Amino acid sequence: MQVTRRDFMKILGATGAGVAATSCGAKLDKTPIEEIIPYVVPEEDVVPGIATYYSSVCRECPAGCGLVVRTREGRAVKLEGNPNHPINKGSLCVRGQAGLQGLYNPDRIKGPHRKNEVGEWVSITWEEAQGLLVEKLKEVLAQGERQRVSFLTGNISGNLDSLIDSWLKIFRSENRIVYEPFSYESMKKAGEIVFGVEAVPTFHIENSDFLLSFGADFMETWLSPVQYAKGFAEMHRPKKEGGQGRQMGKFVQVEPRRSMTGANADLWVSVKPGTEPFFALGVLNEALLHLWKKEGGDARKAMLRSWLSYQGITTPKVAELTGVEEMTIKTIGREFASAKRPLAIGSGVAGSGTNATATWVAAYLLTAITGSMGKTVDWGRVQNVDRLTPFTQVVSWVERLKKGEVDVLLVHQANPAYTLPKSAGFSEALKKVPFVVSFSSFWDETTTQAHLVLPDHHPLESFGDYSPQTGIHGLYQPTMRPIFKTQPMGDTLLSVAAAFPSNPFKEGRYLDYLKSSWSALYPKGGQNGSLESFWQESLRKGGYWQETHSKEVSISNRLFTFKVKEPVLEGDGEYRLVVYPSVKFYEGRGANKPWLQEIPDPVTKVVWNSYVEIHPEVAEKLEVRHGSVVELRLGESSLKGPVLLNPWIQKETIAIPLGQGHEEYGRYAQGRGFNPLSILPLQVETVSGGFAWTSSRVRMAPTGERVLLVKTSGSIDDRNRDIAGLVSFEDLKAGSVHREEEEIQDKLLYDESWRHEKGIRWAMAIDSSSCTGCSACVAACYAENNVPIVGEQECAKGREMAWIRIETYEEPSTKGTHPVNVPMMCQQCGNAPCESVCPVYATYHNYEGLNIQVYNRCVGTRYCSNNCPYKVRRFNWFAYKFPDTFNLQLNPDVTVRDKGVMEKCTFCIQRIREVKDHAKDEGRLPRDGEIVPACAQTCPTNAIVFGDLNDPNSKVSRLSRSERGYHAIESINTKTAVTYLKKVHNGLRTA
Amino acid sequence: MAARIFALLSVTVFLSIALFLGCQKLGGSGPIQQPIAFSHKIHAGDNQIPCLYCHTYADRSQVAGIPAVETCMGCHKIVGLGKPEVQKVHDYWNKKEPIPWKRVHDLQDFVYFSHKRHVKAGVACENCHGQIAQMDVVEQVSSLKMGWCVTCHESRAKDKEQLTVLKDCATCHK
Amino acid sequence: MAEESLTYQRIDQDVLKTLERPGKKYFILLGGVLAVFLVGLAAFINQVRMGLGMAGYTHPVMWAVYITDFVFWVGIAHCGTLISAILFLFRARFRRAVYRTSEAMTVFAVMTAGLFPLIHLGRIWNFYWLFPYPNQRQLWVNFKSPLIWDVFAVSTYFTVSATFFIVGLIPDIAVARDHAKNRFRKTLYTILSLGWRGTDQEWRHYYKAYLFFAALATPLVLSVHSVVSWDFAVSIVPGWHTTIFAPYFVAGAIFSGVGMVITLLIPLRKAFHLEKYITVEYHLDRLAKLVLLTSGIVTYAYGCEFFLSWYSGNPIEKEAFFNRAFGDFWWATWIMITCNCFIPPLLFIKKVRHNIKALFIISIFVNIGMWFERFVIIVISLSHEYIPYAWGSYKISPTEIAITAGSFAWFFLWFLLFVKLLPSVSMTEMKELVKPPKRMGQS
Amino acid sequence: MLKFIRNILARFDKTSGPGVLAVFYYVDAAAEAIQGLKQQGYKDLTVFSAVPHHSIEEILDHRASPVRYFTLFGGILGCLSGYAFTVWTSLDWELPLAGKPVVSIPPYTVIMFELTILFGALFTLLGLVLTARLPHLGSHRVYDPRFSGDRVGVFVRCEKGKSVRLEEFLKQVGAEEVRFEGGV
Repeated sequence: MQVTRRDFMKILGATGAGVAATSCGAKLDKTPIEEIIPYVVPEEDVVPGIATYYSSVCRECPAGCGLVVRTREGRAVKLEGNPNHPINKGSLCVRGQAGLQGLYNPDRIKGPHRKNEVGEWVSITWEEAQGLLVEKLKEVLAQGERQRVSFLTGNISGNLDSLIDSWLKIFRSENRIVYEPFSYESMKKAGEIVFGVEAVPTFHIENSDFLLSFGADFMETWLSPVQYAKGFAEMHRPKKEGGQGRQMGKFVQVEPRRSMTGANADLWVSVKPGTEPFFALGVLNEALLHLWKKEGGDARKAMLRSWLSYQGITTPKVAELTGVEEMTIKTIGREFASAKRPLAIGSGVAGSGTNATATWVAAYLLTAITGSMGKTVDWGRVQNVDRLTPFTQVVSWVERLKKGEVDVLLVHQANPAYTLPKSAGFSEALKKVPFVVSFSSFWDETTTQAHLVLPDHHPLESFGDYSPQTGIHGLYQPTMRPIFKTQPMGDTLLSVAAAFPSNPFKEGRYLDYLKSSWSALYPKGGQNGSLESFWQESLRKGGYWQETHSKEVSISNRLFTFKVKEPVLEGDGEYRLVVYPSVKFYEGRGANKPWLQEIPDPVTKVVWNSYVEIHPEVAEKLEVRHGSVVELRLGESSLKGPVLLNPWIQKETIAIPLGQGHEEYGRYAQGRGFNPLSILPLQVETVSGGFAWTSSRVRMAPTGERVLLVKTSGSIDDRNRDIAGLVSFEDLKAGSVHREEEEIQDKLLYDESWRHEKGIRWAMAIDSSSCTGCSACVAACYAENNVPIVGEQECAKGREMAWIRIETYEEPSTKGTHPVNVPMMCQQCGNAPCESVCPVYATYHNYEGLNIQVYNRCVGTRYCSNNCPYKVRRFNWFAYKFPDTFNLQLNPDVTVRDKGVMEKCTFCIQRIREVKDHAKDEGRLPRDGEIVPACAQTCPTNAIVFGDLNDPNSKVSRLSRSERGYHAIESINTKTAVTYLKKVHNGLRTA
Repeated sequence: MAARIFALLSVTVFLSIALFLGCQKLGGSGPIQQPIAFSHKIHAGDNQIPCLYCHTYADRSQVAGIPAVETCMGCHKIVGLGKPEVQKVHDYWNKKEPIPWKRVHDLQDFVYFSHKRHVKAGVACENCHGQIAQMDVVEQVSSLKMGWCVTCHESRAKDKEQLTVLKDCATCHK
Repeated sequence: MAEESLTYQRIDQDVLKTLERPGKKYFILLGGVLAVFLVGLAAFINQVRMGLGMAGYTHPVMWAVYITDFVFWVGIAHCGTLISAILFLFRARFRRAVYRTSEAMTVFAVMTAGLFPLIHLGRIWNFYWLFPYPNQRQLWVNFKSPLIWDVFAVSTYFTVSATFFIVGLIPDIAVARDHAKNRFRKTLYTILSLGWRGTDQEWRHYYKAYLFFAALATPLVLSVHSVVSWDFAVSIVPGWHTTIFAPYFVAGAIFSGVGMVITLLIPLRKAFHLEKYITVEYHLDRLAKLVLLTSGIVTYAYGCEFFLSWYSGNPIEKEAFFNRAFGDFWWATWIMITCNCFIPPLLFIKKVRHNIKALFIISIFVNIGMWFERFVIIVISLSHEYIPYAWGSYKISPTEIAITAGSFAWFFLWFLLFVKLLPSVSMTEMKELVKPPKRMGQS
Repeated sequence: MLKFIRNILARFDKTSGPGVLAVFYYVDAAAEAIQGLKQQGYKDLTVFSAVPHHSIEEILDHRASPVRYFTLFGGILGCLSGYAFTVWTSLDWELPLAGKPVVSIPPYTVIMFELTILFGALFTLLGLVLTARLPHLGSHRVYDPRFSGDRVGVFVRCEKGKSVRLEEFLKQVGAEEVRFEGGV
C-alpha cells in the first residue's frame, strides 16, 4: 500500500476496460478511433476489469461506520459497509452511500486559493499557500500574546485531533473548538446528574424488549443510526428462538412530530413540544408504582417517589400538561415496568427544549429502576462526543471573536456560518478575524468568508483514523489518487510547523505521524508479528477494535437536588417551532449531493426543497394548501417557506427540517429551500448548556404565494390492493396469520407448464417489518446502477429515475398509526406484463427467471411501462448528463442509458454475473448469500434478502414461504419473484 | 414517358435499398496507424512470444490488457537497441509517459465481453483476432458485430440448455 | 333527385371545373397550413434532438397526446373506407357523390396517423427495428406485441386504402387527362391514368378487381381499429383492459370519421359549387343519420364501460372509472360525454339535420369529443393504475400542441393539394347514376 | 429499347390496329353495331366507354374476369406466409415472454389476417395489371378523348382493304364518325 506506487496510477488510466461513457446510441458508422492508455508501470493491486476493495471509514457523520470501497481501474465506484466493523456490520445509511458524491463533487475546491485585495479568489500553488500561512503565523507569534490562533474543527477524534492540539501549542494557544451542531450536552449532563458519569453510553437496543424513546431519532441521525437501526430490527423481529414461543419487542416513540423513527413505532405518542420531560417523569411515576406493587417498596423506590412528588408529578397533571390521555401514560408505565429488559432513551434534537436534560434524567432512571441498565446500556463503551465543545462555550468563543481576540482562525470540517443559529452572530464575528483559513472541500458559507483556502483531501483519498466509540479505532486509507490539487490537512499542518523552530513533530508527513501513533495501539492488541504487519492488518480490516468491559453505574445523590423546570419559550406566536435534523442532509452537510436532494425524504417524500410542516386543520384555518408560502416571524427575524400538510404533528406545532437554505456550498444546494436556523433564538438548555432547538413560539401568516413543492408520492392509501401488509403480533403468535395463496389456475389462455421449475430463479424477500424507510437502498442503487438525477422540475413530473423507491402506505384501518414501508422495485414477474408488449424483444424473461431489459435494443415505445402494474420502469426523457467529475463514479459494469431508453432494476445483474463468473472459475455454482444486490447489501436492518427461489434451502425461499409472505397485487397473477413479508406491529395492551 | 418514370422510380428504390444495406457494413476495420510501428509479426510470429506474456489479463479479467511500458522495457533494455522504433519506447519510458496506442478492437459500451471466459472456454485468440502472428500492423479481421458473435455462440452450444445460456441477451448485454 | 337534370357532359364540366387554376384564397389557405405544418415540424425536430421529455409525459402517463392523435387519425380514416368499400358492397346510392372525398380523407388520415407511432418513439432513429427484416443481428420482432400488430395493420391499411383510392381514380383521371390543357397536368394525369382508355376489357377486369378491393377492405377496416383498440385492451391497465373495446372503437372511429367527412364536405361543396351533387336533403342527411347511429353506439359503449366497472365489483376497475368521471381530469371526460352523447342527438330533429350551419358545428363537436375520448382513455387510465403510490398527473406541453397542430396542417395540406389536383367527386360513379344517351329515350 | 418493348406489347394488344374505329353518341346505337358486328363474325372487337354499359356487356358476353383467382391465391399465400413467418421467427431465437409459449398462435392470428388482406389486395392489383394490361404503354392512336366523356367507341380489327364495307355498316347503324386506323 505505498503511495509512491499509486502516484503512477492514472485515474482514468484505463486499460481497455469499458469506461462506461455514453452507450446506447446506434452507430451505423464506425465510431471515432479511441486511444487506449496503458500503465507505465503496472499497478500491483489493480487488474483492469476486476474490482479492488479497500477498507475505510465513513466520515459523513460522527458515527464512524466502517467502509469497504469498491474501486475499478483506480476509481472508487461504490461504498459499502464493512461487514467486520462492530458498528455498522456491513450496512450503510443513505448519507454514507452518498459519500461518493462528496468525493466526486464537481463543486469541490480544486486547489489552494487566496482572497485578493478586492475580495476575489485567486488560485495559488501549495508553496505559496503554505508560505502565506507561515507568514501570518509568524506575525502572530511575534506579537507574543497567547491564544491568538484558534482552530475550529468538527468531530475528528483520533490522531488528527491530537496533532492539532500539539500544533496549536507552537503558537502558544489552546484555543481549540470542536464543534458539532448535534452535541448531546443534555445527555452528558444527565449522566452526571443521575450516575455521576459525564459521558454518553452505547445502547444495546438489540438486547431490550421494550424501547421507550422520547423523540430520539435513532434511525436517522442520532448518535449512530446504522448501529441502532440494526439493534431495533433485531429487537423488533418476531423471533421463534428459545423454545418459549414467539417473542417480539415493543417500541414506543414520544414526540410532537412523527419522525421516521416514530413511524416505525408500535405506539406513537404525540406530545406537546417541550413537555417530553414531564411525560417521561409521568411514565417513571407509573412504572415505579407498578414495580412497587409487583416487588414491594424499598428505600430507593421510596426516595424516587418522594423526588417525583417534589417535582410535582402526578399522572393527571402530566396528562394535562402533555396533552396525552392518562390511560396511555399508565399503560406505557406499566408495560415498561413489566418488561424484562426495557430501555428508555431521549431526547433527540427535535425534542430538546430548555429542559431537555430532565428528559434524559427520567429516561436513565426508567432504565435504572427496572434493573436493565447493564443489559441495555453500556457505560464501558462511550461515544466520542465528550470531546465536543459545549454549546455555551462555542457561543462565548464567538463573542471573543467579535471582540477581536483571535488573529488567525483555522476551520476544518465545520461550517458554523450555516450551522450556528444566525442569532449567534458568527458571520459578524468572522469579519473581526483578520485571517481565516479554511481546509474545506467546498465553498461553503464559512469558507467563502475566509482569506485562505487549503482544501483537504476527501477521506477516501487520504490516510486517517477515527474512533467513534471506546475501543473502536477505524483506519482509513487512500482508495484512489486525489482528483484535484488538494493536500491532506495533516501534511499541510506538519509542513507549516516545520517552518517554526519550536516544531514538536519528528514526522514530515501525516502518514508517518499516523503510523507512529497507531503503534501505540500495538502492544494493547498483544499481536503476533511485527508492528508493520499490525499496521497492514489494520489497513486491510479497516481498523482495530478492542473489547470493552461494561461499567456498573448507580444512582447518585446529586439527582435528588435536581429540579425539572418549565420550558422557556421565546416569542409570542401561536405555534411552537420544532426543528429536526434531516435523515438525508444531517444538519445540512449533505445538501450539495444531488442523490440526497433527489431521494425523497422518507417521511414527507419531498425532494429538492424544504418546507413548513403543519397540521391539515391548521392549514384549513389559515386557508393554505400544499405549497402555499407562509411567513414565520419571531421577533425581528422571519422566514418564508412553502407549507406541507402533515396529519402526524401537533396542531399548535410547526416543524421544519434542517439542511436546506444554503447561501453558498455548491450548485445543488445553493438557493434551495430555507434554513430554520436563521430564525431560531439563541436559547440554551438551562442545565447542560446545550443548544435548545425547540424553544420558540412563532407567528405564522399566509403570504398568498404558492410555489412548487415536489412530493414523489401519489396516494398513501393502498386501497386494499395487497400492496402493503400489516398484521398484529398477537395474531401472529396465535397462529391466525395465514398465507393467502391466490392460486389462479386453468383460467389462462395458455398452458403454463413450460415454465422452468428447475434451475435457478432469482428472487427477493422483503420484510416490511424490518424496513424503516431509511432509503439507504435507494442511494445504493443510484450509486451501483449509474442512475442519473433529473432535478426538481423533472421530479415534479414524476420523472425521477430511481429504480427502487420506498412506498409508504398509511393503512386507513389502523388510522395511520402503522405506516407500512414497501420498497418497490422491479418484481421480476414470472408472467411479466411488460414482456409481451415490447415490439422488439428489448425485455424478455431469461433462463434464471429475470426480467431482462436490453437497453441498446429498446426503441422507446414505453408500452412496457404502461403495462407494468408496479410502475417500476423508468424512461430516459432526456440525455441525462453526469457532469465532470461525477462521471468518474460511474460503474463500468452497467451501461449508461441514452435518451429514449427504458430502464429498470434487474436485481443488479452485473453482480450476479460477477459472482457466477467467479464461481465458474472455481467450478461450482454460486452459494446462497454470495450474490448480494446493492440494495440488500446496504440495508441496515437486512430487510432485503436475495437468492434462488428454486433452492428449497436458500434463505430467500424459506422467507418466501413465511405465513407473513404475500406478493404485491397477487390478484393479477403476475407471479412476482419478490415476496413481501407483512409488517408486524406489537401493540400495547390498554387494559 | 410513363415508362421512363417507372424505370427511374425502380432505380431509386433499388439504390436506396443498396445504400441502406451498405451502411450496415459487415466487415472489420482497415489497418490503423499506431504511435510506434509495433509489429505483432516480429513479436508473436518470428519470436514466438506467447500472447499472454504481454496481454497478461486475458485469462483472468474481462480485458486482455495492454502491456505497460515497463513490460516493453523488460526486453528492450537489451534487445533491439538503436532501432528507431525501439528508441521511441525508451523515450516514453524516460518521460514516464504511457504510449497512446490506438484502439483496434472496440466493442460498444453496452456489451459485456470477458476475455477470461472465452480463453477459459478454449477459444483461441486467432478465432476473433485473426492471424495476429502474421500481421505487421494489426487490423480488425472479424466484424465483432452481434450476428458474428451469435453465430459462434450457436455453433459452440452442445445442447439446447447450453444454447439458451449462450443465446441469452443478458450474457453479453449489460 | 338532383342527378336527373345531369348529363355526362355536365358532370365532366362541373367536376373538371374544380381542377382549374385556384384563386388567391386557396393559396392563402395553403400558405397558412404550410406555416402551421412547419411549426409542428420544428417542434418535432427539437424533440428528437432533446428527447421525449419535451412532451408532457410523466412517470405513470407514458402515452398521451401522440397516441391520442394516432388513434384519432386512424379513427378518422375509418369512415372513408366505410363509405367507399362497405357502402359499395351494400350498393348505397348516396355514397357515390361523397365517397371520393372521404376516401381521400382516409388515405391522408392514415398518412397522418402513421406518423404518430414514430413521433412518440424514444429513439425514432431506430424505427426500422419495428419491421421484420433480415439483419446481421439475427433478431426479429415480437409478433406477440400489439405494437407489431399495429405496424402490420396500419401499413396494410395504408397500402390497401391507397391502392383502392388510386385504382378508383383511374377512369376519372383519364377524363381529366383528356381534358387537360396545361403540360404539367397532362403529364401528371397521363402517368396516373396508366394509359386508361375505358375498353371493355379494362372495364371488365377493373370492376372485378374493384369489387375484391372493396371486399378485402371491409374486414380490414374492422380489423384495423380492432387492432388499435387491442393496443389498450390486451394490456392490463384498468380502464384499458376491456373486451368491449374492439367494437366500441370501430363504432367510435366511424362516428368521428363521419364527423370529419361532414366537416370537409360542407365547405367543399360550397367552394366548388357542388350543391347539386352533394345535397343537404339526401347526402348530408344520410351522413347525419350515420352520425346519429354511431353516436348512439358510442353512448351505449360508455354506459357499458361504467356499468361493468361498477358491476364487476373489482375495486381497481371501479376506482379507475370513478377517477375518470370525478378525478383530476373530470373535465376531459365531461367534454367527451357532452360532445359525443348529448350534442349529436340534436340531429334527430330534421330542421337541425338540414341546417348546414348546425350540421357543421355539430360535426366539429364530434371531432372534439372523439379526440377527447381517446385522451380520456389513454391519459386518465394511465394516471391511476394499480399502485396508488405511483399515481400521477399529466400536463400537455407546447411541443405536443405544436405537433398536434402540425398533424392537422399536414392532413389539410394533402387535402388541399388533392382537391385541386384530383377530381373530388367521382365522375364515373356519377355517370353511372345518369341515364346514358339513347336513341330510344330521345324520341 | 422502348420501341422494342412497345412492339412486343403491341402483339398482345387488340387495339393495335389496323382497324376501323367508330364513334357513337347513343349507347343503344353502339350496342346495335356491336350486335351486328358479332353476327358478321368479327371477333376482335374493342369497345370504349366512360362507364361500362350493361346493354353492351350483355352483347359482348365475356367470361368472368380471372382477377378473382389472383385474389384467392394472394389471400391464401398471405395467410400461410403470416403463419410460417411468425412461427419461424419465434423459433429462430427463442425468447420466452410473459409466461406465454414461444409459439403462441392467438397473437399470430392478427398477423396472419393482416397478411391475408395485404397479399390479397396486392395480388388483386397484380391481377388487374396483368389482365387489363395496365399500364397501357402502347399507342393512343386508336382512341378518342371523347370516349372518356359521353361517346362510345367501337374498334374492329381488319385489314386495310376490307375496311370499306365495315365503315359503311357502322355509319349505317348510327356512328357519328368512322375512321380507319393503321397499325403501329
